[in-house]
Amino acid sequence: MTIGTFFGELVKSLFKRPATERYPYDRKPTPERLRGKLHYDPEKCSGCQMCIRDCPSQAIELVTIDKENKRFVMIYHMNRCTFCDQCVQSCRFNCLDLSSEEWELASLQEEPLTIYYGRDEDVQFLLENQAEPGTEAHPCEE
Amino acid sequence: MSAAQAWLTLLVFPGGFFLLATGLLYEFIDRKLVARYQNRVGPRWFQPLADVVKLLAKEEIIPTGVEKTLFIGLPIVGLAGALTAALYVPIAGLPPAFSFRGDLIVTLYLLSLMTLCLGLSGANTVNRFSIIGATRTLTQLFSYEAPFLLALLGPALSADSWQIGQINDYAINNLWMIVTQPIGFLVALVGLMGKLELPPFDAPEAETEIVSGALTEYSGRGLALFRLGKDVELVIGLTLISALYLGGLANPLEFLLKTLCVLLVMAGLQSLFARLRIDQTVGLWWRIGALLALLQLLAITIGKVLL
Amino acid sequence: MEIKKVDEGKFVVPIGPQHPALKEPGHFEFTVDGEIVMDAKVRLGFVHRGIEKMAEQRTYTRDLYLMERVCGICSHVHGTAFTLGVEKLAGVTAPPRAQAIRVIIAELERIHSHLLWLGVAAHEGGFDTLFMYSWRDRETVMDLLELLSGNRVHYSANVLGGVKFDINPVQTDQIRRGVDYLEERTQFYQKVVTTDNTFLGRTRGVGYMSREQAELQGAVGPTARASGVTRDVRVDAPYSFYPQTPVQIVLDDGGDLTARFIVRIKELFEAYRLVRLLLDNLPEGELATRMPRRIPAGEVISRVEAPRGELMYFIRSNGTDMPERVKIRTPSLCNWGTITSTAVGLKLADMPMLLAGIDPCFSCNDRMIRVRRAGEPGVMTWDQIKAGKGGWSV
Amino acid sequence: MDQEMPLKIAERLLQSYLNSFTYPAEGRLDVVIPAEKLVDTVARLIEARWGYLGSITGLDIASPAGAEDEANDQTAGHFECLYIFFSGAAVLVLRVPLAYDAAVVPSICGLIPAATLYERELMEMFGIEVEGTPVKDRLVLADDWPKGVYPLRKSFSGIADADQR
Repeated sequence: MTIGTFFGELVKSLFKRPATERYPYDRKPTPERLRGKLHYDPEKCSGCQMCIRDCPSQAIELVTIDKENKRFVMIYHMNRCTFCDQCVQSCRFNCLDLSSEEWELASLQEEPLTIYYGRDEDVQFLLENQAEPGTEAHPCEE
Repeated sequence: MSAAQAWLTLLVFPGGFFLLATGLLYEFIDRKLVARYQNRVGPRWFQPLADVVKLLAKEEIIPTGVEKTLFIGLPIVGLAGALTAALYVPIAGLPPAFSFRGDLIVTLYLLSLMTLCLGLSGANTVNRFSIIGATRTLTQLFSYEAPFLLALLGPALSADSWQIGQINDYAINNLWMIVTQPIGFLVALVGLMGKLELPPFDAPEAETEIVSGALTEYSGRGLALFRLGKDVELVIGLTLISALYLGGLANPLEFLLKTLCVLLVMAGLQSLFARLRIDQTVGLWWRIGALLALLQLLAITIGKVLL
Repeated sequence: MEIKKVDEGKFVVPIGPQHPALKEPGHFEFTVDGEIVMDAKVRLGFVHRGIEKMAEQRTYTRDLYLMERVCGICSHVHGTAFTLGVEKLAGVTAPPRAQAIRVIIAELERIHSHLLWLGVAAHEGGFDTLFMYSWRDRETVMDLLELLSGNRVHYSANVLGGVKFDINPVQTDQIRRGVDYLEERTQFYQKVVTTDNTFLGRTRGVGYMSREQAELQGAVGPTARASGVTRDVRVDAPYSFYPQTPVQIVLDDGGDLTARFIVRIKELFEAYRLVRLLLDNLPEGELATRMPRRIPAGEVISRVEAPRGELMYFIRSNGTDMPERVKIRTPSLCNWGTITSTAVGLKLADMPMLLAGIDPCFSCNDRMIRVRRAGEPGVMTWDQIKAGKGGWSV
Repeated sequence: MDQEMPLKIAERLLQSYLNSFTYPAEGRLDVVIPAEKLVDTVARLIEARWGYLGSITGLDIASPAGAEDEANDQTAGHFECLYIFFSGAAVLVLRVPLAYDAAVVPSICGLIPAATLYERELMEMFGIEVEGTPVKDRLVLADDWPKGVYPLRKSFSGIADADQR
């Protein structure tokens, strides 16, 4: 039966540095396995679409431009991604990877959250084609 | 006292602006101390001011079913009461602006006015959280008021005066009364916490039960005024306790040091306990607080007769 | 909520759906006489998301992540219950190392959940200092989970047939250190909740539930064990790696809030012991086995012990790659009944703590329907939400 | 740990008037019972203090496409109510098959008060009428959810169903 069990702790805390992380001012180093932004390596991709099938939030799309020459563009919708690592697990060719460095991904606009991965000329090709109306409707607009 | 001087007293020092500024500063120190006790960073120095400015800029919503005059008037009366009380205490270690025989009692009543206004404003609305909060506020008022009064009577008896200025002078010239009347000091300190509804006596505004108690329906200006009133009361209460129990207040430096010391202890007490239920609060005050204060008074009287 | 008229001299205090005492939406109506509670009613469903229906339209792999999102606090046990069920249906057993890692994560999650609960319960009782301290220490275990999995909350450690990641010796050391620190802290918290008079004043004798009542109400988890009911799936029907690392059941006969505090804190010690034991005896081997995409038709009942109590999954497969029916019975659902029955006669001030006492998880309970009209997109736009067409009318 | 004993006891308890026992998995006993025998069966389990109610759930076993004939055999679409009981590691499932047009089960709240939440869920999600359950208010669905739309039925395709009625 005591009163004020916390007394010792309180006095100690008064002379201790606060435990609060002052986040935007100092950043703690991230663990190696942190699941951040998805990266895609078009060189290794075989276009098997396993990652697309298993993605629980439909955050990735793979556009095949030329299957023969292995020209693919991955459209990554970061705003839908749940960083569950399933696509990385499903990929048999190790062309997907979640970055442990890029994790401050918030944005006020939707545009920066849609990322096109692929060889530069393929992305260019896709974007030019998309610019024509009606080619691909944006999923969040009717 | 000339008219200009009177205005100055009321509006700038020690009445109006000075007191509001000190109140906000002390609120900040209190919050910061509690945060540090809890191993947190706590707010920055202007946070209480920013809160008040923000609240003043917000729309004040007057809910349906309330008596409008009361709803608007009560925060003003409460704050005014607290501000008036400042005129009779040695704020900043300077002699009180006004003084007469028995001003201790008047000060205590002015301080209670604030709590009364709080209770009435809660009872004024139809919100059930407010009503429960108001009931609890008034219940608590009736429980801590008597022991608090008794605890402040101890120094008054010792000094043979009901005038705060004179008790202050007596305290400066004698042994600190925290040494001679430790129980009185403790009861007064805890009584002040009850008055300000600080944890663990925050049942009247326990947010996890009744949202914000009596103040649930208040927004904007009314809420800002009530909060300012509490800040002012905090300063006055600390001044009173330091003046009476900690060897009086002779100069500003002493004022600062002593009140901050009391605040340090008070912040510690705030973070040390779980919230008491209202029945536990009442039981604590009447069963222990009042009894202890009475014993203290008895001891003083006997001491005076014998010496 | 519309304000209900005060009728027949009844004074009803509504708590929720939005209320500072509730960190999640739920609605309670307490009829009070002064400060004494005369009657209690509950209304749920504010965060019902239709997960059971959604599960029928997704493949098993995608369902796994859906199940993890049933609850934000105990995401791993939901994943584990589902995975174990599906593995049983498919006739696949995950390798022992995977099973052990699952149990390590589950116990770390229990630590995280119980510390979180300790803070919340203390906050409900107006003991903010305990709240701040316990949550500060909870960061330790969150960091450990992040270290292991890469995520702080939805670790998604499971895949069908195993786990995703291994535990290397460096991480083992870090986990040991974290657990040592937490054990020391937990001893202090145990002292606080069992000896601090102001805190005991708020918990002792509050919300008393006898053993018979607990059994009758079907209470599970720490709530039941605090009333002396020996009910723990890890002991009764050991799953995953628990048969190899037997759990000692933690019981208390108090039946009141103090007992619920004690049981949870003692379970923390048990969890520390298990984590250490498992780290010492981590079997070698593969992390995952191959899993068929189509699951043979059948039914399975999968039970695991979540931090809040027994979690049950009923999965019925029809031979395709999507389940026919998934029924989730969360522990919170079992414990709701205990609130309405124990609330009567207590003080209003006890209600938040009583609610917190069973560690309710509303989102676990409520799993709602997302409705699509044929030809309309399933995603709501901002304009639709703003126009008040959110929810079911879309 | 011992799964067999409780199941043997359960079998003996219910054997006198039921006969369709199956052991679909290790430690699990399934019993198919008609709705009218439900209360009686549960009462026997309670009397013998056999375990506790784990869950009540519904199943909508839609008839396979093409087999739409109203023959009263196993292939016809029907509901099934599962009353799942646990005793240690042992699992006992009481299966109550119900035809679509007579989806009524008696309430067991009189015996197990905690069943009320499951029964309310059953009524809301499947539209299975639970006779005699004490509270019939909405539990999980929204207040403005249309009447007569039961989301966990296989025939449910969206709220548009209700608008057309």
